Amino acid sequence: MAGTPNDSTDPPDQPGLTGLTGLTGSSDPDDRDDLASLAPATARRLYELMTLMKTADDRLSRGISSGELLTVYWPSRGQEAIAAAMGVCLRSDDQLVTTYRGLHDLIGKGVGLVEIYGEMLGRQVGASRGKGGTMHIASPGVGVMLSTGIVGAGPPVAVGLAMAAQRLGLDRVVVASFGDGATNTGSFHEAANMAALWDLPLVLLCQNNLYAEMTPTEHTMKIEHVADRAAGYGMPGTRVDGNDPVALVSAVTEAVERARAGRGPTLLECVTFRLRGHYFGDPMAYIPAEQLAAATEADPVLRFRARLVGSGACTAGDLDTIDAAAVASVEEALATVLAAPPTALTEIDHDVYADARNCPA
Amino acid sequence: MAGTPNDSTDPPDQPGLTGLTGLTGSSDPDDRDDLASLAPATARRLYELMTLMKTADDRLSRGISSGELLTVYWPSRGQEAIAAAMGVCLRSDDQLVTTYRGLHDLIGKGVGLVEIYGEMLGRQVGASRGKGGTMHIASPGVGVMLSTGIVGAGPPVAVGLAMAAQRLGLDRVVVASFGDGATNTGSFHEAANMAALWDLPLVLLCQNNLYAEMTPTEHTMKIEHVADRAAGYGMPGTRVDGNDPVALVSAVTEAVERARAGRGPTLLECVTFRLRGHYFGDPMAYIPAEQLAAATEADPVLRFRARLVGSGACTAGDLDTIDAAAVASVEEALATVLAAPPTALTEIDHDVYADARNCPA
Amino acid sequence: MTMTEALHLALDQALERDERVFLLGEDIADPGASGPTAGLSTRYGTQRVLDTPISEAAIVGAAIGAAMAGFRPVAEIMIMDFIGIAADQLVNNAAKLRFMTGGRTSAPITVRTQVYGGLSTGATHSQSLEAWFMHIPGLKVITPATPRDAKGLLTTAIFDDDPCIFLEPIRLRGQRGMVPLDPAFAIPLGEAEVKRPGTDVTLISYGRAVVEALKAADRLATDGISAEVLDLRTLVPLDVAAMVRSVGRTRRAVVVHDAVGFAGPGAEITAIVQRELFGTLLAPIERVAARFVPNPAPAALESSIYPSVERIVAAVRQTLRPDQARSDPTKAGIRG
Amino acid sequence: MTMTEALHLALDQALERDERVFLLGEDIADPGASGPTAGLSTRYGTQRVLDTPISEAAIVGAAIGAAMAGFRPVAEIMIMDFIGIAADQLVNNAAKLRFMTGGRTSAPITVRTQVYGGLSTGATHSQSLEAWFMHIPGLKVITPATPRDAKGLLTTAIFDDDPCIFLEPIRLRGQRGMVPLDPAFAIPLGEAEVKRPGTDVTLISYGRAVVEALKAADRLATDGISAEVLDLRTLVPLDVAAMVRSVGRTRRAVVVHDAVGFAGPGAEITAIVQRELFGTLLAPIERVAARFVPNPAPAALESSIYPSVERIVAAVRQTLRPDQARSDPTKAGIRG
Ligand SMILES: Cc1ncc(C[n+]2csc(CCOP(=O)(O)OP(=O)(O)O)c2C)c(N)n1
Ligand SMILES: Cc1ncc(C[n+]2csc(CCOP(=O)(O)OP(=O)(O)O)c2C)c(N)n1
Ligand SMILES: [Mg+2]
Ligand SMILES: [Mg+2]
Repeated sequence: MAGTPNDSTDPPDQPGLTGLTGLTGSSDPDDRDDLASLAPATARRLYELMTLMKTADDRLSRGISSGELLTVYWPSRGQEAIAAAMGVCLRSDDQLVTTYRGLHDLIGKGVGLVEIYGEMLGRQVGASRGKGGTMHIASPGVGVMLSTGIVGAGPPVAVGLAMAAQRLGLDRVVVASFGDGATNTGSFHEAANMAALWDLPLVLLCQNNLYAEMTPTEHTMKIEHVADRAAGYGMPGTRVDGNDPVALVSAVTEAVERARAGRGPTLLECVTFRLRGHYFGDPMAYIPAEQLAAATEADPVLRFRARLVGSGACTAGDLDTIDAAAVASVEEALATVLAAPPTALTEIDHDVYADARNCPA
Repeated sequence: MAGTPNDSTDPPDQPGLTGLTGLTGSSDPDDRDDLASLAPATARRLYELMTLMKTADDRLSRGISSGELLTVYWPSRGQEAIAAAMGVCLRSDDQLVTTYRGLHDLIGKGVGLVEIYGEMLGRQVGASRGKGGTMHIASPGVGVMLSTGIVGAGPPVAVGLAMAAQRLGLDRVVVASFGDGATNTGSFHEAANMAALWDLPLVLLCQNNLYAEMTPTEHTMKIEHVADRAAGYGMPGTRVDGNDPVALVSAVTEAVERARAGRGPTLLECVTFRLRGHYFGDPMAYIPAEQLAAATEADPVLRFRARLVGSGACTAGDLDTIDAAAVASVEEALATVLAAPPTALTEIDHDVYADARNCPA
Repeated sequence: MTMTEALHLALDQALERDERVFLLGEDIADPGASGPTAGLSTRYGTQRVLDTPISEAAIVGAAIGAAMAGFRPVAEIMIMDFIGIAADQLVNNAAKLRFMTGGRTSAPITVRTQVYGGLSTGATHSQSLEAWFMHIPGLKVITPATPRDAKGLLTTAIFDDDPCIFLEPIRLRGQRGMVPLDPAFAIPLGEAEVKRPGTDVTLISYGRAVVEALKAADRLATDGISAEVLDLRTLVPLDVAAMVRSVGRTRRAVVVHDAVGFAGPGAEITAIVQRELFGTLLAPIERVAARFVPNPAPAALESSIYPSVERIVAAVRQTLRPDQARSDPTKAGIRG
Repeated sequence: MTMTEALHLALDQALERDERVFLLGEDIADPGASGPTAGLSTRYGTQRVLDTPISEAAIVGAAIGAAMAGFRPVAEIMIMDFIGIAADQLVNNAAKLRFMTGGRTSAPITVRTQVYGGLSTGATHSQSLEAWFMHIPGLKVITPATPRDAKGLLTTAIFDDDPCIFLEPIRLRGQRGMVPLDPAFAIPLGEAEVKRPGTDVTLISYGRAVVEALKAADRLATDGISAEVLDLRTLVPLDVAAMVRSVGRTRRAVVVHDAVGFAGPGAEITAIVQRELFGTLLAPIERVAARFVPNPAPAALESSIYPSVERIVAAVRQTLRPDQARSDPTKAGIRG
């Protein structure tokens, strides 16, 4: 079952561990590993991205814990496979709208670490010269148009971006990435309805990490699968193991190609887990120990590594080299950022309006 | 097919006439008329309500056209069967949240015509002493808690009313009545999700009259059936011929009993038509002539009359008596209202807060 | 032409002149459309004049997205009372994008919305909520009072690089006036206009209330009182210099608007003028605005809550009373 | 106890004392809850302290419906920036129900919401939007500055017959003070409190800014300037009499708040006071408020936009300048 997109009519998962049973990060032991369905370069690129994301995330966590770094941060750790799949499936002119939990999505879409860390740490080299902060990173040059701090506020904007692509006759695709909790917002509903109605080139990509802040998803919706929401809009809804990069590449490709071909949006539910809780420092007391243990066991980065090595696609040495390169990139970016000047006080005087003279006193 | 609730997996209706093909207002000619499934008193009561609604609506239209009456008004004409079915299926302690197009719903739930007309015409005898106007009629004594002018604003409030019933351990049911267009609002989505999640005693009753203002429903949603939205919340969705009182009684009863038994909400789509357009005076230029002709042909009041007489349930004379009584009630109520004092200017000074001294200057 | 025709012309010429412009909103396409958009979808197609579902949040969100991608969307929120549904998109996305992204993105949208006050449609179809949007850094707020201003300001708004909220008071829709046909005609934002010169008192106003202020000025003139009527035209940017110039001369001011007075636009105007012209003013600044009450439906009640010629004249007379100092604080009543 | 503990106590006692009270909001139930609601679901059950989906409109709508049916719901909007999503329910239902139904229904809800300004969380997690709700007839707006006031006012709000918006400034959550433990302790709405008496100038403030105003008063005292600090505590109802009493004595006023200044609460306060005390004032009323800019994320930038002791002191000094008349209108700059 894992390894290919599941459609939304699968039997419900075990209560209390919604979705988690599907989180193997690899194919069923009985099946031949479908890793072979990926070009070796793609598999390698997935791993590169995943390890870079994990390293970037871990480095922030370490830095904040030790007091070295001062920022607010919503870790993506555990959701690497999804962002990496987007990374390999999207073109650089495709566009992304993501959220506060966007670190991995940003890296996958090609935003430089200096821009990201710079923004998080309030440096002039940040994506927004440090003014926007962690939750509001955009980098239109690589297609990252918006990150929102308001849950649900992204999909309507993604609809507009997709309208623009359609109007311009471009075959670029827009991805709106958001959480399970976001699908309970009215904004999600209005946007999904419009996207389906107008056959927009949009992928509504839900990273179902089983929690919204401290509240388990089954406490906020009666349905078992977020993908079941698609039927109410007239678009396909697909549920996929969000810890399995191979399954994800296939599911994301299908949704993206559908959108690119003008056949409209897809709601793609990727089931995963937030290994560090909601915000950095979250004590995670509300997460049952067995659930956390199972999720840690299903860590997509470690699983994918084992799978690559196990299948003979890569040697451990290859991957060590990739890991080392990730560490080097992260350290180099962080050093650059820490050496950069903090956001200037005068930044306040810019960008409220196109022309600062429009500001009232 | 007509005469029993259709589930939402029916094949799509003809384009351009979505749903209308189901609007026979009677059972298929081949079948035995299932009118017999209703107690004779219920059938008669349905007709009484329907003719009273039609008469009250027609009288307003006539009065406004001639300049006798001055008010703003969104006619319900054509949607009588739905409101009448609610009228016979709901207990007086059941509660209703409706809209600006609420005339029939209000009558069905037992609001007096003096209160309704009085409110529409700005008289002190109005439901709100004339202050609220046509769109905002409430009559809590008979369970009408709210009418909203804001599309979609009713369902969240109905959720709260249903929470109250559940908390109080009462077996009363709340019905939120709204249009097809309202199901595109974020408010509908948030409310439906909560209602399903908490198994609330709520019926989400959609009067799908195929238009939202001047826009046909198929221009605002890709799905064929509003009832298909139910799946995204984990509640049953039922589609029924909204011009057939017999089918409606069965469908409404089922949804109400389910709610009353604590088994949660239902989305009930009742397919019908607004015979007078959106607002009184609407030239209806946007409605295709054949569609209007077919809808007029399917007038639920006339059809039900023919059916009652045809099946031998009532004689034409019986029904003439009922019609005459309706005219008498309407004229009497209108006369009372027109003789009543207009809303006093001093009404402005009351009801902004519980205690008027809280008002700033 | 009428205000509605002027608005229609502005939209028509913008659509004609610039492919980036498109319109979206509820019931704005033919054959259902009425008001300023009627006829436009027939002329430009339903791809450029687009009916939407009843989804105010997504209408504004979609406009923002398209604007970020280079378009100049004009979104319609049918009636201003519904704008709360889109408030989050306006406040947290449109207003802040430019700042939050250090100028990398922006949302040059125009949101047209009608103010229904005065139509006897009751409390949820009558509000004038411009004060909300004045308070949000990053938004511009525009309120024409004449057909000419409507055309010139709407044209500017559509091509302005910032998000603009454009109010269309329904009670002015039939009002007539001369309107330049030139598609290039545009009125800069932030320039108030003296709609009637005067010397004794300045009536600072905008939108529908300007009409009432002008009538009040006529009435006052018959009593030998010369009132200047200053039409702000835009609330953000706000033409403080014009207010100070006018009130600096007349030394008395009455602010007149249809929005609720308490915490309304007039409060800000008053706060600015009392500071800029302290010591110059001969009387406290008065405000004549909608009373603090949800709009009642009956016409007689509704009209009693709005600024009327009588209320404006009374306020002006108040500023002309010889002794304005109120030194006895105990005289002031509780407003709480 | 701390502000958080005081709020917790008010909620706890309200739940204890009255079956009609229940709480709903995102992440307010244990084990996830933090802040004032932590522990309450364990004590009263998840039927009375209810986690909801992320659905701000329906949270407030549901509270309204339950209130119409006799309950006293306390809804939490986690952070005030999200309140736009619920704006329609607040403005078109909660605020207007009593009026629109001629008193037949009403919505005695309390909406608690935290103001996150000062936490470096950026522009969409920092706003102080109380001015919006002041402007809507039918709503009450409450903003405590001390643990004692927080408990007394929240208790009043929960049992008040009108819809109340209750702001909890996050920067005060650790602030300590004496709090009456008596469940009956309640502070009436509409009564400002002199938090520090003074004679030369009145600092009119509320919420978090009161703390800054008090610090500024300390600083001014060292220079021999005696500042009175008036904490409004509620913005609607507004205690105009208290403002007039105080400023009537001191004859100078500076309004201090964390909300954006332009079209903010201080504008209304200024407009009222300039009128009530015209001729008495020795200087124009000054306002010290958040600058007109989306909140920047970096702490250094963010703190520079808020009222600080320095800015308050400078504004007070401005009111003490010998010659306050600005008779040269040409000196005023364009603010547009
Ligand atoms: C409209 C809104 N309501 C509440 C919040 C507070 N909040 C931030 S993240 C979050 C949970 C979101 O859950 P989900 O959509 O599943 O995304 P995840 O954080 O799990 O990635 C909440 C409630 C918010 N930012 N915006
Ligand atoms: C939030 C909101 N948006 C727009 C409107 C204007 N409006 C009034 S009725 C209506 C159409 C509603 O259609 P539907 O829900 O199908 O109900 P119907 O009128 O057909 O009964 C619209 C758009 C409104 N009142 N509220
Ligand atoms: Mg989540
Ligand atoms: Mg309809």
